[in-house]
Amino acid sequence: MGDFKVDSKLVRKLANLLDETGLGEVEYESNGERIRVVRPSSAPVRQQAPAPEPSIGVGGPGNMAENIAAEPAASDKPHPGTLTSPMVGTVYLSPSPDDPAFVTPGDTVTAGQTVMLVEAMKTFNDIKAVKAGRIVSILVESGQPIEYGEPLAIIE
Amino acid sequence: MGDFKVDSKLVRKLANLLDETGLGEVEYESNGERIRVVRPSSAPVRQQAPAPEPSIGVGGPGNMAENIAAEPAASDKPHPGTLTSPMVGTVYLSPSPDDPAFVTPGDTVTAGQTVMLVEAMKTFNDIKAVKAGRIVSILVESGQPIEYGEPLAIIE
Amino acid sequence: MFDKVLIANRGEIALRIHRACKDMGISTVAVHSTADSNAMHVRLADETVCIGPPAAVQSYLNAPAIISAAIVSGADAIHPGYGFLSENSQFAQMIEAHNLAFIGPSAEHISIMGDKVSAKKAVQDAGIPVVPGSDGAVESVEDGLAAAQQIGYPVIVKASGGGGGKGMKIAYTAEELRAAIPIAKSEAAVNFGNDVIYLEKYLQKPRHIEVQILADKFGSVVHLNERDCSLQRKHQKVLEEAPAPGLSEAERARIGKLCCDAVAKIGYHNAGTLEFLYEGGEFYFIEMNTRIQVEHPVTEMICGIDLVRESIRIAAGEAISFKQKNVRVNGHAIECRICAEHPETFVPSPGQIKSFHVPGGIGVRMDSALYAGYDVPPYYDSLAAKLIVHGSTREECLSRLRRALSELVIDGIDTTIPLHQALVENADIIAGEYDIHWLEKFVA
Amino acid sequence: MFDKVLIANRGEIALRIHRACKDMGISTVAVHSTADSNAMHVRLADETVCIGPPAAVQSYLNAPAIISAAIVSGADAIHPGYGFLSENSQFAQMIEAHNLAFIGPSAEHISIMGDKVSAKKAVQDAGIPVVPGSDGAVESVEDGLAAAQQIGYPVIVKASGGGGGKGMKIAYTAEELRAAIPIAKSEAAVNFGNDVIYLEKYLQKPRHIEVQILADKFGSVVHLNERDCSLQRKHQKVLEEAPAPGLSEAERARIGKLCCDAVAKIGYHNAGTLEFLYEGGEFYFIEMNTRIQVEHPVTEMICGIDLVRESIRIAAGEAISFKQKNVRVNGHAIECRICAEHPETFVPSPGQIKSFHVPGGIGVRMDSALYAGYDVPPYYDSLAAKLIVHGSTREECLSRLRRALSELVIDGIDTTIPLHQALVENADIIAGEYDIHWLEKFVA
Repeated sequence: MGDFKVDSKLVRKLANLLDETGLGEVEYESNGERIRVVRPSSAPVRQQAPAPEPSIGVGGPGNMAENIAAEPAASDKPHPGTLTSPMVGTVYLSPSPDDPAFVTPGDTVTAGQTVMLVEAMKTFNDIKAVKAGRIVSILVESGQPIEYGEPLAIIE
Repeated sequence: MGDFKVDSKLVRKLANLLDETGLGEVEYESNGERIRVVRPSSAPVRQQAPAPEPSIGVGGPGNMAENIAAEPAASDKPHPGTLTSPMVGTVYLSPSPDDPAFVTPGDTVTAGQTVMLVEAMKTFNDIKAVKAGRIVSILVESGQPIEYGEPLAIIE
Repeated sequence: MFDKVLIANRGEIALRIHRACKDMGISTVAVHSTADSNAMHVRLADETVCIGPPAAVQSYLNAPAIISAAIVSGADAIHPGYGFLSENSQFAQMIEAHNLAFIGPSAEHISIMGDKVSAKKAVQDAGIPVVPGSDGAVESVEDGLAAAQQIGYPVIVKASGGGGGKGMKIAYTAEELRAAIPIAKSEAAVNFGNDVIYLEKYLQKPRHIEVQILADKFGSVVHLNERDCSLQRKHQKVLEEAPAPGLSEAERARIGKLCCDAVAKIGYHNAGTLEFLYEGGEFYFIEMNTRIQVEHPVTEMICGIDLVRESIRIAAGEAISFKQKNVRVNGHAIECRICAEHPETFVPSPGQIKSFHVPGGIGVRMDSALYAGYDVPPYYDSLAAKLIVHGSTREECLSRLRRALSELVIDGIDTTIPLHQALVENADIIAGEYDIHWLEKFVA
Repeated sequence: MFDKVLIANRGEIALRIHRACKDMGISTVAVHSTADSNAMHVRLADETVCIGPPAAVQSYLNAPAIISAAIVSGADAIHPGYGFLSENSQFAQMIEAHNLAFIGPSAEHISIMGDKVSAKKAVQDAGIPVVPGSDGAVESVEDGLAAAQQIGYPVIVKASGGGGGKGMKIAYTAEELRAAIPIAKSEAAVNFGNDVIYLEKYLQKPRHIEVQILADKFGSVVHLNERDCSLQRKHQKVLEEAPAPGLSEAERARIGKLCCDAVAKIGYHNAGTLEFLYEGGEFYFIEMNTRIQVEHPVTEMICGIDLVRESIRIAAGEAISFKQKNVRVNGHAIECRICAEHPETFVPSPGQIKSFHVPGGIGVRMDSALYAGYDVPPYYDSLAAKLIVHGSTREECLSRLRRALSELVIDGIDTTIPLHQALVENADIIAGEYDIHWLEKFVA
């Protein structure tokens, strides 16, 4: 096989195509040339989908099989500016339904500034920005139940 | 296959490509030449220990844990001249306790020559050499219970 | 009691027998084909003997090899399980001839019950109701009308030489029967070279109800109530339950008593099952199985009695360990047969089990020879696991079964778990309203 | 009945409660710490709420977080399981204050039984025997001799201010007591700054026997017989069985009746357990547990009653689903607590479960939240699995337990399986002859 030239780029390209399409095998023949690439069946497909956000009320699928099959996707690292809930409860974005929101995306906040409230056991707890920055996004809706550690907002 | 030249470098290159891309198999054909490299799906560790010989009466350890831990070693290929038992029973190396053995190591046998007996259900069955050769070793003792497929002797 | 029992079977029933033996302090010998070297019961048995290549005819149906294995391993007795040689009277005879005990009835009783005609005659003589029919061949239309008058409509016209449903005609009225008889006769002649026909009562929507009995060698016979096994696909039972829904206490007691009396009269011993079709409050005998059955655990769950232990005790010459009056039905039990098959196409799916997680907790029993890493071989039947669930009521049993199915994981092969998940949510199943044709329509 | 129950616990008991709820058709809410996101009961629950970081004090002991989770998820009731907040009367009170149901007794009863002194007084007033002792402090040697005369030798001299075995003296005779009292008084003064001492009957080789009761809000009380939990290491039960070996039917009936009467008199409701030391045919009350216990399955196995279901029914204001006369003891049951610990050093062994295979077949129940791939977290107690086995006799139960232990595989972490394998082969255990000191000597 003296002059057998393998096109590494082509192999890589097809490997990427398998990833992208979720296929297991591609075989290609053209002008007497043929290439076949196979992904082993058990190799985990690289999970591209973002990890589902935890949410109260959605609940587990209630099924070991689905759960084992859907081994929790390696969570993308949370954004370093993510503000998470320190407690279980109900989140509010404004002091009362008639008031405007504490903050809206685009606002600049100072460290310690209240950005939302969490009601737990009939008491309202201020959720404060841990550092100064700009509110990139608000990840929850007013009145929504939240669990411990749930992302509330991103501050850059 | 006088002048069959294998391009080791090409094989290594493809192996590296499999590694890099996570593929399980690549097949490539060009100008009437074809190469296919496959990575085993479970990448078994090469088993060095010889397979334990099966033997009636030893029995299973009677314990799933030990058994699962001690996954049966991938059997080394049996010697091509191994004579195996065609049935369950008791093996005898001579026609009667007073007679000499049918054969002893070093003897030369012809195809079809009786080399042992297996008693099953009160009948004695001749175990014959399937081909001519020299008895390299006898793997059983007279009077020993044997199971189906158990190696009896090696004939070269 | 036996010291060492050879298990002449494979799969979950081999493991079931192994477990019963170990629970009784008896040593076990597992015989196996080369395809089953890593089977769970082989791994657990005290001794193992490879008896042949994968093909059952050379291994699990190879009576001389099995008996040789019993002799070389010094076993006292052979338990045949179900299928394979379990209802082979010659096998039972060979075992006795080698001074080993066969864990089952006598060869004679296996033989009688193995033939449909002699079985029907034997139980009928012993007082068991059978499907009423013409007394032998129907020669003419008039003959047929007279017989049908006796039997009651609808009736089914069958060819003596026939089988597999061919040449059968159903008649709901005398008019229909008058037309059917000549056609059936000519079709029988053409199809089977024999125009002899006969009549039987036609059961439209029967349930399959079977009665579990135990009989010892001292003449004691007990029944352990009935099972409903109507949910069948291609004559294979899929889900069984006990007690049978909709059977009254009086009917239950009546058929149980009839079975006990008949079995005593016949002189049968060991475990056995009388199978009936049940329609309109009447039982009609189909056949008697002279062995432990796949669905025996549902009876064990409601009665709290180990049937395999009792069958071993009886074979060893001991008395049944309880009396009829001690048999109490407690709650309800359902068994799901989980097969290594596609849940819709039923195409067999052998292969390696990647993960295996069994449901646990109160009221849940799993009889399965699977384990993670096990390769389900392609050579044998597809039954992979039996999930048996008990509850204090049928409703609780169904809830618990739903819960247990949600905990069960068998990955790597196709299984019929989704079929069972659909069944336990189905309104007819929940209501207990189904007959022997129900499942065929459901999966169609 | 409740629509939705929040499970304020983790591990096998959380799964046990989840299963009971699903078997009853009730939705479940699993609350969990961040360390338990992949726990089995969290995977199976209908809804899940993360309530805090791994440290129990911030999650499973965090009453406000748990009650908030119940409110936001719309649960009707909270089941506390055992340990954590299960015997915290304030938690029960907070739950009631939020118009949720606490699945357990009233806060008042938790409070009474949570204090050793008030518990002893309450049950003694209700007719339960307690360890006899001097009526209060022993002032002098003469006082002590008089009290000992009443109590009967041997007696133990204890310091009122003491604890943990310090300053205790045992006297088998009046002579020994005469010598012991002055020494005990001075030691008490030195060690605890308080020379008050008192006497109690000294039990030499007692067994730990406990009686399971159920009481509903209509005043019905039933007992479900007793369990023997004498096999303990560092006050942790290791293996429990029911019925207690060596207890006569008369003794069983007598203590059961006493417990029912006392519980009725106290006005307690829900599941509870009265723990006793048992020696020389007499029972001596130790404490009452006002919650479901780890070892409840052995009672379920011999009585065929789902204790968790009954506790939920009672909390929902329903009556107990059976009467005392319907409680029948059937066979024998043993539970092995399998811990994630080295079987000899008892060093905890958290880590990933590589393979997990549970025993199956008749009479075997597994209560475990493990699965292959699960990571046993290092933050909580080491109980990994409860293997519960039932047999028609104690002997059969032991055989079956040996068999089940041989089928069980938990790979990847150390477990106490080898300890249980040794126990079931031990002559004393087989004979049922052991007391509360036996296991400490066995593992020493």
